[in-house]
Amino acid sequence: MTTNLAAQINGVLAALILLTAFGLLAQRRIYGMLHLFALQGLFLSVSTAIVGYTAGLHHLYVSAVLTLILKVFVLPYILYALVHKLHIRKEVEDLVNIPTTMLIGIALVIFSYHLTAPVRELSTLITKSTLAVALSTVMLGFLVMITRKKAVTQIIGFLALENGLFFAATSATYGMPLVVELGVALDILIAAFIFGLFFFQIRTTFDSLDLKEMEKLKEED
Amino acid sequence: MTTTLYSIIVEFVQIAVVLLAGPALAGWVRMLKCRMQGRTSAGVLQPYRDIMKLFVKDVVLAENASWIFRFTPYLVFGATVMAGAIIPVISTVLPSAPAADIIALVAIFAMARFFTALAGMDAGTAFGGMGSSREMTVATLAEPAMLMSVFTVSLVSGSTSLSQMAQVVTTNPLMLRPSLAFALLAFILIAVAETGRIPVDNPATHLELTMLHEAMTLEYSGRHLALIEWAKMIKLFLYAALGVALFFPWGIAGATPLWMLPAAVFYLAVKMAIVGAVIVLIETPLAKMRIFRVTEFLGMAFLFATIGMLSYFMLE
Amino acid sequence: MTMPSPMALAVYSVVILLIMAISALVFKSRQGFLVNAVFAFSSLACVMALTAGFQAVSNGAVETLILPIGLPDLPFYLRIDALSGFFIAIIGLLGLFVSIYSLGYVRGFVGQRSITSLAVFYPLFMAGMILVVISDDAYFFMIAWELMAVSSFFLVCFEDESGANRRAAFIYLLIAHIGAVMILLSFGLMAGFASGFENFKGYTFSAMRGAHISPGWASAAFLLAFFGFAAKAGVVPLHVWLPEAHPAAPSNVSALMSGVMLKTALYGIIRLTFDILTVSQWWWGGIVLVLGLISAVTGILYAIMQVDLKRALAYSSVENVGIILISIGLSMIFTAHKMHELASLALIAGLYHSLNHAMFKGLLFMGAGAILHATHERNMERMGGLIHKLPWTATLFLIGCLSISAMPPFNGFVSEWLTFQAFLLSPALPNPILKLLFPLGAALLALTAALSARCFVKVYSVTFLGRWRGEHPCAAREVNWPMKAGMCLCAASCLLLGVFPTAVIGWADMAPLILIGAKISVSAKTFGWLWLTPVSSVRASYSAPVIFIGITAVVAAAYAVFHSRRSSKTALTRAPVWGCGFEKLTNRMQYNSTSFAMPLRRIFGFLMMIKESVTPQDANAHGAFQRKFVYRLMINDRVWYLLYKPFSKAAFWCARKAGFMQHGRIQIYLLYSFITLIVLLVFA
Amino acid sequence: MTLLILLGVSLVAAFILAFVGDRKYAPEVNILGSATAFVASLFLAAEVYNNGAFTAGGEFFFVDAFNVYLAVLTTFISTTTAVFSRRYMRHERELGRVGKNAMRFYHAMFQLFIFAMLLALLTNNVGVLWIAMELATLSTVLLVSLYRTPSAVEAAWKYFILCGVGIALALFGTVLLYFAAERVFGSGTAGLLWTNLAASSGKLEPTVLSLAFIFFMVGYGTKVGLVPLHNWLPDAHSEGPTPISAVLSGLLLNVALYALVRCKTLVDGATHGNKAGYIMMFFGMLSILVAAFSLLRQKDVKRMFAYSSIEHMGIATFAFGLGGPVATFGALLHMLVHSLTKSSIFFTAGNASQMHHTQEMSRIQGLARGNPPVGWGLMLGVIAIAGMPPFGVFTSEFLILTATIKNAPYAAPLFLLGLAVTFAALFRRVIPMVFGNLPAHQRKIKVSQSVVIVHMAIVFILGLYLPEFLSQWFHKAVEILR
Repeated sequence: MTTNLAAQINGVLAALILLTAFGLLAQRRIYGMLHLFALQGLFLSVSTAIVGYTAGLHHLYVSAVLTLILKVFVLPYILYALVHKLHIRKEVEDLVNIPTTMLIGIALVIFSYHLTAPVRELSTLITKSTLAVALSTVMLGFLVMITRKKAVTQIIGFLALENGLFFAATSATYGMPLVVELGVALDILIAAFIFGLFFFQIRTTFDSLDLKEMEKLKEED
Repeated sequence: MTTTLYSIIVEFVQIAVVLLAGPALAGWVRMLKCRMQGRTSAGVLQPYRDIMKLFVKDVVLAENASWIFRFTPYLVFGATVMAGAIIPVISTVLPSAPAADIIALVAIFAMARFFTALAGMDAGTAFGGMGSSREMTVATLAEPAMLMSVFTVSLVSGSTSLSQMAQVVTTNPLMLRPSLAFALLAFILIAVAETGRIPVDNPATHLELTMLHEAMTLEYSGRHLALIEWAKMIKLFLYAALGVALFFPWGIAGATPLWMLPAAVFYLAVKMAIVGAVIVLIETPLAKMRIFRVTEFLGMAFLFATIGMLSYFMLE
Repeated sequence: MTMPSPMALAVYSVVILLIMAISALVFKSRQGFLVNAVFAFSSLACVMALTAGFQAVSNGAVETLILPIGLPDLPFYLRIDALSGFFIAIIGLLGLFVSIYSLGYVRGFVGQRSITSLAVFYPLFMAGMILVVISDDAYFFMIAWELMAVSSFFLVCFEDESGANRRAAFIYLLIAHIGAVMILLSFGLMAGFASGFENFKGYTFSAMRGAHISPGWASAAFLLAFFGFAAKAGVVPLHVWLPEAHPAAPSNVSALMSGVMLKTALYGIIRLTFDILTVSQWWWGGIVLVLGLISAVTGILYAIMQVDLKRALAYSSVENVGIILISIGLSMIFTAHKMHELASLALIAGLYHSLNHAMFKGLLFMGAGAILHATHERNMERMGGLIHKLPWTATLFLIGCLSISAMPPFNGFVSEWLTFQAFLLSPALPNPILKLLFPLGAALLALTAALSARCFVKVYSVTFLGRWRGEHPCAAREVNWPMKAGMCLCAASCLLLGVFPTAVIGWADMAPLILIGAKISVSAKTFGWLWLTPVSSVRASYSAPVIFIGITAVVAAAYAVFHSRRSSKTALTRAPVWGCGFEKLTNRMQYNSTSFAMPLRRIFGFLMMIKESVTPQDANAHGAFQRKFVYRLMINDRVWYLLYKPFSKAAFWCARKAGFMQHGRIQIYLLYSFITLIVLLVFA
Repeated sequence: MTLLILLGVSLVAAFILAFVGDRKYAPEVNILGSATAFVASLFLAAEVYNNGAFTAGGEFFFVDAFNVYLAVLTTFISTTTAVFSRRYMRHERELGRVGKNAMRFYHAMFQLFIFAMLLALLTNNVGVLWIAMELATLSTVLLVSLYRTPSAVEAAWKYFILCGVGIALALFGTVLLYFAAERVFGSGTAGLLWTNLAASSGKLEPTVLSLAFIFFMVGYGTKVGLVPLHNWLPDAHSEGPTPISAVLSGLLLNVALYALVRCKTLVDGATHGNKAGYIMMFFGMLSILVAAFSLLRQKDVKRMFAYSSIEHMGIATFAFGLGGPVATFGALLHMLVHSLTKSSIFFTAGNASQMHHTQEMSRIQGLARGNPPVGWGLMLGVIAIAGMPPFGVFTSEFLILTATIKNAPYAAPLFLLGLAVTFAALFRRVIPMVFGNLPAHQRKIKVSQSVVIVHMAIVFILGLYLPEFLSQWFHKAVEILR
């Protein structure tokens, strides 16, 4: 596989990641979102592996495997199980309607592209153009968190945001040092357990996972 | 040594003059007034007779009166006489003159008033309190105007010392100063207010609602009343003498020659007679003002004094 | 044995006070002992402070000391010169009298409530004041300054059951702290220009003295510091805490707060403008003068309107601070025009009035405390005739009233007379506008003096003269001897300071000498020690001894002649009051505080917020057939509504808006972060 | 070696407590763990003081004047908090607010949190710093919801999400930093080490670093509690158990600020300007003002002091942004004294709430009469936190304010406004709480105020006498941050 080809494949994967990010923004059903999220994880994992292969950085394989396990299997499974177990309504409710969010999302992508332009100039890596996509994914994940009403969808948005971070880490820098990668993975795992626990706590205290219930702590009169 | 002796003699002569001439001026004013109003008068000496009579009368004190009530007449008398020793009435070489300049003099009168007002409140009647309150109000408003007037005069003489002020006016060549004219006008208005004459107060009234000074001394009797009345007459005389010393000091005795002293006493008598006539001329056609019109009256005095000062800076 | 140096004495006295504060905590279970120990030792410390101050002024030497605490690069610098010596003397003198008084006064609380906090914070308060005037760097000054503020805050809070007291303490502390921060900023400005800011050496006053500050920043520093100090001094319009806090505090504390704590603020102004910054622009003095005049007039007008005795005294403190500021302002203007003789005359007037005010206001507050102690009453409308029950207090209080009303030969008159002299010399100024405006200022000062006489006639006569107005019969008893002793000493010093001004000026003249470089005692003394003649003997002169002896002699003579001549007649007849023949007089028909103040309320009412209402008690009956009417009168401080209310309203409005941020919705919070991120990315 | 003990003790204690945390002796184990760490940190500090900064563990750890003093502070406050929580949590358990499992969880997580803090402080690796910060968040999230009340769960959820997102953005910043560093140091761990980065910050690409700083600012700024990223903070402080509020305010915010300041020095080195400083000044000032006005309307005692923490973090951030020796010295001192004071205030407030069974301030009255140590402790604590002498907070604010008016005079009026409003807001509430008559519903319970006295004594002494070694320490830290 030549470097050029790898770059092309990576570019395609980046586009797919972006697409799934938009998909998360547009998807109305929770299961659909979970699938999209798993898909995004898969693309990320493949992308990491390809970068590792082309750059000859073997620790990236570890990241790729970690990503594959965590983001494609473990986390979606946990979420799936929770949604199933907690009888969460399948429809996603959102605050801002979807076309508007899409428009905002497009604006964010353009903004990210503009923002990363100076960085792109500097980089000598083959993956340099993917940084804009990574930042866009972060922003889109953020947008999902802002516009959705349920705790589960917020978590999905959060995880998508982290996917963007990982993508940035692999694409912009060929991956962080392994110790960092491992630590980050561990943290995410703990986070997954914690939000799992949380869902039960929320569920038992509020009888719902709707964030509307959790707006009591406020200071307006 | 002789100058010291001379000045001490002058001092005692002046105190004697002040003590004796006070009732005389009051008698003169009353007499002229009676004549003006077509009444027969009791003569110039009537105030002396009044005071003598009061001295031999018993003192009846209100049940509630404290030592302040009894002490006040003496203090008022003392303060007034002290003022009499300071104002250059017949001479400018008084040894006690430097003891107080005009500001201190005003304060000495203020102290007498302070105690009179306390005495007015001491008996615990409504009238006394009313008198005290009103008297203090009038004094409050008169004081700034007084200071402005004095300030103008002291600008001319460069001093607030009374003897010095009188001396400067006598020794300098005579000239018409608008500032002094305005200051004099203001001074007259203030003196009217301070000595409790018409139109601010009526010294002869005993109507409850028109009294100011009289209301405060309503509960006094016997020798206390005598002292207060006497002090009041001296005060009128002193204000007249003060005005004369500040604005028309010509004829006042200096350090030398010796014969000027009797001459000064004579000049003083003439000037006082004129002042008395002026008082009568002012008082006869006027009625007493309402208490809250006094504000305007004294405001006018303040205005005159301020114009006097401004004209000093702008015209002279 | 040689006398310890002023610095040593001052430091020892502070140490004694601090030890007292700590030991008060240790002995808190033995309250009676605590009263004796704390106030006896405080008296001792005050004597030491007084000696230190007296010596420092008469020596005129500058003494410095560096304490090895604080920051390693910024230890505590101490310095005593004539100016600080003068103020230490004031603190020591009144502190001594008040501490003696407190021996009796505080004992009244024992058994009723715990006096531990009083015993802890009273010495701390004293120590804070002494430290303020001897500190010589910005850091230590601020510590001392706030120590003074905090300890007096706790003293104001001493009787904390009442919500009004707590509120008063709160307002006091708030304004004091805002002022302190302003002072701090001013120090920061000056230190910034001084060399060695980076290594903390710029914070010393000596470094600030050497700093070359551009005029604009110097003015900024002056304004910050002036308003900071003015908040503490109770200058209108920053005075609102004062009439709240003084009545709330125990009377011995009010005496100290009013008598000396306000003076430390004036000390700050003098130290900063004359010593550290050196007056460079005349308008600084103009601001001080104008605010002084406003404070003097409004202060006394509000004082007249009060029915609460201690509130009236508090407002009168506003007035007196105004008078002192007038002198300081004059002095600054003269200094800016390089007229050093006149400047030192004005400054001496201000300093003298500070000393005098400490004495008579201390005396009056102690007197008010005595009345409170005896009658448990602060409202003058329910007093009257106390001169019969409290003869000592009445006489001593009268001396205080005479002094504060500027009656010769008492001390208040001397300093006001000096201020007038300074005013009357202002035509020498080269600036024509100032020439014209100054006399008007003098007229306002005259108005103030007259109003203050009126105020204290009212206060004294309503409280002590006439008949008792309370509902229950008066059960007052004369106070105990330490209280009497404290007041007697104060009264004696009022008289002595009034009668021997030349001696005092000769002593205090060192302060203007070091600050301005000129002194007035030379001219004041050419005419002999008996005569006070600033500038020259032809210009003006005043001799308190002559007047005092003269009036006493005439009074004695008159008494001898007219009173005791015929012994049979000296027996007086007592009879019911005459009252123009009206026989059904009751105690409630007397003139009271409100009615006494009525004419002035009509004349100067526009300066106040007056709410007056007369409501018939029986609403059904016709107005002409009412048995009773209810008369209500509320006099509020206009400044409160003009300045503070809008401020607090605005603050609460902002708070409500800030509350919107905490919206409760997590999406909104996320949106904040998101927007922050985007905005930063766009702009950075 | 000391370093390993220091870090290991907390981790081991966390592990042990995870099993025995509900036993009777668990609080003592907790105290012992913290105290051992404290002693170890003292040794470490002595080492740094004598020999200067050093790296350890193959450059994995880096100890210098800046972080070691924070490490000592962290272990000290963790010890005192452990002492405090012994009685406090026992009482909570008696009241039935927490169960057996919760106690085990509480103790274990407390130690884990301390471990995370220490790791964040002492590591030399920017990536590990990030991991430790995340770990700190995760370990405290479930402590905030320890009481399982709806509001506690809500607060914890907000804390989790907001800080999670924030910290994720910080990771993006870290990635960008690594991106810039890689071009200088090549691929591998070297590019993430402080020691390397700081030494050659001038070579780093300025545009990338300023971009990275924005992510650090928003990321770590969320944890510092800077407005408008602060919304989690009052909720988490008011709903969590008091010891947790104390350590959140006293430690977590400090460590987050530490991370931010470290990043700032790198950016400054790269850009040769103070752009990062201006951003920090802006957020600092905004925090001061918003927190001040928010303080005015608080009804809950712990919530109010949470806002006060925001304000003080704003002051410190502002001062670090301002730069210069005086302001930086002030900011470092401010972090120290604020932690000590604020944690002691939280202890006192916790005791007061236990005495009154409520955190509502209008129901808390007459503390000085009911329990003088609590009442006066609260009063003095508030006097200290409001920046009045003779407490250490005054010293730091004095330095910061004077530096402000020298270097940024336009900010001084805003500063004045913020301080004034804060002062008013605090005393408006605290005076009625401390003074006044004893309310009928106040209960007489045993509370532990000894640690409060220790804290306040230290703050008091620091206000009057800053020891030479501490000052030297700060001066060295100032040199590092220059």
